[in-house]
Amino acid sequence: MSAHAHQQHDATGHHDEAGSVKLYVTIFVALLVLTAATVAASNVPLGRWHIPVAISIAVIKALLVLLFFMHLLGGSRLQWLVVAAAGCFATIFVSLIGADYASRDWYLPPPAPLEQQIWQPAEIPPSAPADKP
Amino acid sequence: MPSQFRFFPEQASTFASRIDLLYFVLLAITVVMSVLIFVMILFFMIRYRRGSKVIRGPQVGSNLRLELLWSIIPLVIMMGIFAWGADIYFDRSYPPAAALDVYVVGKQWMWKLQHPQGKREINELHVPRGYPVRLTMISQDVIHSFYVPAFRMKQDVLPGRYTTTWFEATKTGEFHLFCAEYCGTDHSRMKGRVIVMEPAEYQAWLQSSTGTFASRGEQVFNDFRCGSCHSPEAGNRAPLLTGAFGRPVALVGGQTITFDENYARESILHPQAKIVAGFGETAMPTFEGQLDEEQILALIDYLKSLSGQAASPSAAPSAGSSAP
Amino acid sequence: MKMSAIEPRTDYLNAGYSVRSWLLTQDHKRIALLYLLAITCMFFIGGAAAVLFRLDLMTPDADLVQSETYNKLFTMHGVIMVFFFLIPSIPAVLGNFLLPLMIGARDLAFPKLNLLSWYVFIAGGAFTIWAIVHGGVDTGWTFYTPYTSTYSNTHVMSTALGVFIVGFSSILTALNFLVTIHTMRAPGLTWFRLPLFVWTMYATSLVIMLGTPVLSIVIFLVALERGLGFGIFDPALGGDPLLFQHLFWFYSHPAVYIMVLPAMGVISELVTCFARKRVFGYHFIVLASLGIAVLGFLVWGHHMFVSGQSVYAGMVFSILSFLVAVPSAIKVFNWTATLYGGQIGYETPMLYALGFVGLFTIGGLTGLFLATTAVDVHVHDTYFVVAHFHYIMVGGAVMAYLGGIHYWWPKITGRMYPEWWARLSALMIFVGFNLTFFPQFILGYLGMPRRYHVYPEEFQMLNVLSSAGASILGVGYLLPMAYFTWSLWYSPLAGDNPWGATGLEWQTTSPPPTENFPVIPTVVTEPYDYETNSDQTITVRRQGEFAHE
Amino acid sequence: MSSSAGALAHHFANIHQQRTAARLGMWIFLLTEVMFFGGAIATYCIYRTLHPYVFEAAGRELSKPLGTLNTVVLITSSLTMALSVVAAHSGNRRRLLGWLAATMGLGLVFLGVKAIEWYTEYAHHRVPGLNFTPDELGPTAELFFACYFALTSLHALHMIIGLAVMGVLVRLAYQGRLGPERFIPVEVTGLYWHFVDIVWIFLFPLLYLL
Repeated sequence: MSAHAHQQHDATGHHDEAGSVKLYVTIFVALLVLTAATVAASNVPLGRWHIPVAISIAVIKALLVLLFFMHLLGGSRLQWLVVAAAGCFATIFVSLIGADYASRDWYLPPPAPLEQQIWQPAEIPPSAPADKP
Repeated sequence: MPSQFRFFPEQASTFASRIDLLYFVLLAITVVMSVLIFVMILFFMIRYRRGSKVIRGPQVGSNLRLELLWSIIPLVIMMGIFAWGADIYFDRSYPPAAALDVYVVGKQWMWKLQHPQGKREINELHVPRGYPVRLTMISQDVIHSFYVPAFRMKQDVLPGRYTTTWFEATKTGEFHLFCAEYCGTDHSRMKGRVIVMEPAEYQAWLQSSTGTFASRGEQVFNDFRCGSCHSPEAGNRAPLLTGAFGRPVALVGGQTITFDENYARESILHPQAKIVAGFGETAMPTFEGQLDEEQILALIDYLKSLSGQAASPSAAPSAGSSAP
Repeated sequence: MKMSAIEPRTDYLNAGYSVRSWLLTQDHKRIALLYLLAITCMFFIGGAAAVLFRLDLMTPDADLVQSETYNKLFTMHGVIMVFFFLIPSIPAVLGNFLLPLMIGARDLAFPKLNLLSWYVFIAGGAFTIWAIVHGGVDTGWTFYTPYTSTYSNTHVMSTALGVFIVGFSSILTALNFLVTIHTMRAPGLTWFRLPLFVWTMYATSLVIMLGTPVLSIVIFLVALERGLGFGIFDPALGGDPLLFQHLFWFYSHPAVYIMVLPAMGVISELVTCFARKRVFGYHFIVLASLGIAVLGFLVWGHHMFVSGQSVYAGMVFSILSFLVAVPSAIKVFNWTATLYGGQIGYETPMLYALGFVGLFTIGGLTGLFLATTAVDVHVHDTYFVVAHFHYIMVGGAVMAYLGGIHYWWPKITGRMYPEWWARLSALMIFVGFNLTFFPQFILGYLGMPRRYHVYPEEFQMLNVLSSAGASILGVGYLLPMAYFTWSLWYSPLAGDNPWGATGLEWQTTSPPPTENFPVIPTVVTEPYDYETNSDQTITVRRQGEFAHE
Repeated sequence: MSSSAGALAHHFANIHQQRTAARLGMWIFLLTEVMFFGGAIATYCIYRTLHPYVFEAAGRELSKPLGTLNTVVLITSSLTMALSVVAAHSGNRRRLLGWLAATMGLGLVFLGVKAIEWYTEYAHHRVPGLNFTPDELGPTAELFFACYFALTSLHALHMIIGLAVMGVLVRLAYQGRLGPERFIPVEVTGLYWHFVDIVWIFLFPLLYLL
């Protein structure tokens, strides 16, 4: 946290005027194109690649809205900090929950052949000394 | 039931001594650190009390070396404790291959235990001393937790999924069995006893059982006419189950998983969840709500007996029945 | 009794006595007092539930209340203490009052939101109290499904709604704090000149902003499942109760840091003031606070070691839980080091601070048992866990809260508290607390499970000890209520800076005027520099112990 | 949304400090919304990995054209919202009212299309808890529709809140109290609206396309 004295106008502070109309329209068109792309991609049989393609297109669209429509591009460093915090804590949240579900059946020892499972009537198992100290 | 007051729980399983040793090391660390902090505070409080005539020297703002010292050293010690704990935790989580199976069904405020040899018990578990016992557990309603303090063993019992744990008793006698996960009004009455007996005694106790659990599973298999699809005569309508248990299964979509209790139960209740490769859109109806937990466990035990050579020697004579 | 005849000065207390001026105030100091009132009521409701079931637990079988009532009592104790006392107590009362004063601002960034947060707190409290009055809820404060969603037939929906609403109250407070600290610091007050209490408010607000929404969504999903039959966590449909636990503990573990971080901030203030010395390792304590806030989000899996979570995830969470213990250890060492070479006074706030350091050390170290997977298998959901978190919450957060209230009472009301009564109650609380919760460690390792109404006889002796301690603790908490109310009228007036402490809040009058500072001060030195003004006669003016003096 | 009396509130040093505070306040509030929706979307994603086939089959039952139409409508409303912020800065009251009205109109269209979708699902007996009749997909399909209805109802609720706030903005604009010296309420509402659009940008592929 830089120790900038706060009341003088912080250099990267938002200089209080909005972007140009032409910029917004181009971003709008880009979003429409990406929407069409993601819908088209869903009709193409991509098999395993469906999910990564759809997610990456959605991320690009979200970035476009964030950077231009929400003035993050010209915004102060604090706004970037907030977006970064949201990003990494959401990933912490999803990845650690995912880690549990992914690693649930990593290692399962194969069950013993049946005759070992069923209790053998007569012999006393060697591993059980009379009484542990 | 040993009801005289004690300060330390009995050690009655192979894990008890290992966990207690780790507990004592942690206890030692706690006592040493607490005493160290208390003595330093008391010393400073007396020596530097307001108005005491003692030279205090220049005020030290901070000291990087000291700070690093008292964060790296505790971290290293803790990583050691972690490794030791993780090792025991790993052993505790995966039962040994050769273990005596017991099926546990937790139900709101009672434990139902089922031995493969057919013996069925409520809130009581007879086990032989010195032989590993694997518990395959499921709940019929809410989350319970199978907890035997003397064995230092606890495992939550989930509705909808099998959880397994194991122990090897080293001392004969009776030990408390508690439910450790809050499960409703009589959560504190969902108690029971684990009775550890000598192996010969246990064998005699077992003899008085009629019909194995696998035979009950076969009964359910025939009642619900599973054989109409899962049999060689039915051609290729459903995967053959003989010898399938425990081996990897290739699924539609390229995944391969092992054919274990959870997969069997899920396929019985939600057949579309994981379809075996080569069997396309399955016409198998869901048995959700028609089979209770015991029947599913019995079916699974029957599937296990199908994958073994001969059924258990003390099984009912119908071992080699016509069903596949 | 002769009131000292100084000319009456208008301050935030006598700036208007009408009910409207209190209930529609936008002054952060008055909102802090409104919170103080609401929180004290909640504390005694929760405390009453605790005393009741502690009495019942003196006998192995159910003698005082039936099992349903016992379950409702411990749930009520849990829900009210966690959501309505521990989480809001220090941030909403001390934080609201002191943050603008400490950073030299006239008020918080969004005064209207601040008042809204109090009303949201009251609305949440109303729903929960309504549920309790109409028969209570018996799911435990953790609301585990499927018991909460399908099997419990008590007032789960209204309690869930109450907790859902009160979550927004702490979100609004945290939002206010973050924006105020970022944008409204006094000239010259850079980040590393901020008092440590402000740093812990910052770290706590971060944790609240990132954690509380996940609690809201999980309560919303459980309410959907219970109310509309959307079987989201229903195992019969393929749902997973463990997913509920993941979402719940993702918030609820950072929530315990929401409770203890502000307490650490108060203790940093108290220890430096009463040792009359700069804090040892200021930058390290700041880093430790932020470290706790961030690492606090990585460790929630240690609540689920035996609940069916995968073994490997358990190991990952175990390592991370050990990591999060390091910053807390650093703080305890730094407080102890601060005492070295100081001029230590033993007024009541210092007694609470030293009590906190001692008990928090034991609480923190017993946490290591629970982070170790193997030992947790044995002690999970037993009284060992109950003792651990009470050592941190009651031994830590409540002690620090009381220490903070005593320390800033002159600033809030302009009057001192009676010193010897306060020391007596501090001692009673310390003794009562240890007698209540230390036997529970032994009970826990013996294997007595949590939330047990009926237990085997061999646990009875320790339970009786614990119940005896609980009654002492109960009386210990009633004493401050009495003498604080009494001090409002009969205690001698305290000057603007009775403790001779550094910090902007002590440079304005007490009680401060509505606009806090006649002129916004400029900060030139770093916090807690007691050397430069140690020439002031810092002897605390010997207050007459009783009013008649 | 900051104080309505004159532009500068008493406890702020200058108007720039107040604006930074308001903007930062909204960004931090959006941080909580990210975690709020994050929890719901994570639940859906976890269940999707647990039951891939059933969720894919059930997902095909949703009408992709209506989903695409809704996405286009919401992106257009994001554009009109951005243009209304430009209009507020330039002080052109008529255009500000126009763009705000357009944004609200598009929002209502979105909710209308959503209502149609929900009705068709209701007609096909796919609403869990109400009239869900499990077909050959088995009971897990109900889990998919439970997640679907939870996510979309949460999103719709946030849209309704956004429309309500815009209603207040229209009234303020109509009274001429929004202009170059007081545009923060429009900009802050714009941030909120764009966030609601981003949530839908993620919901659309997750629910409809995968």
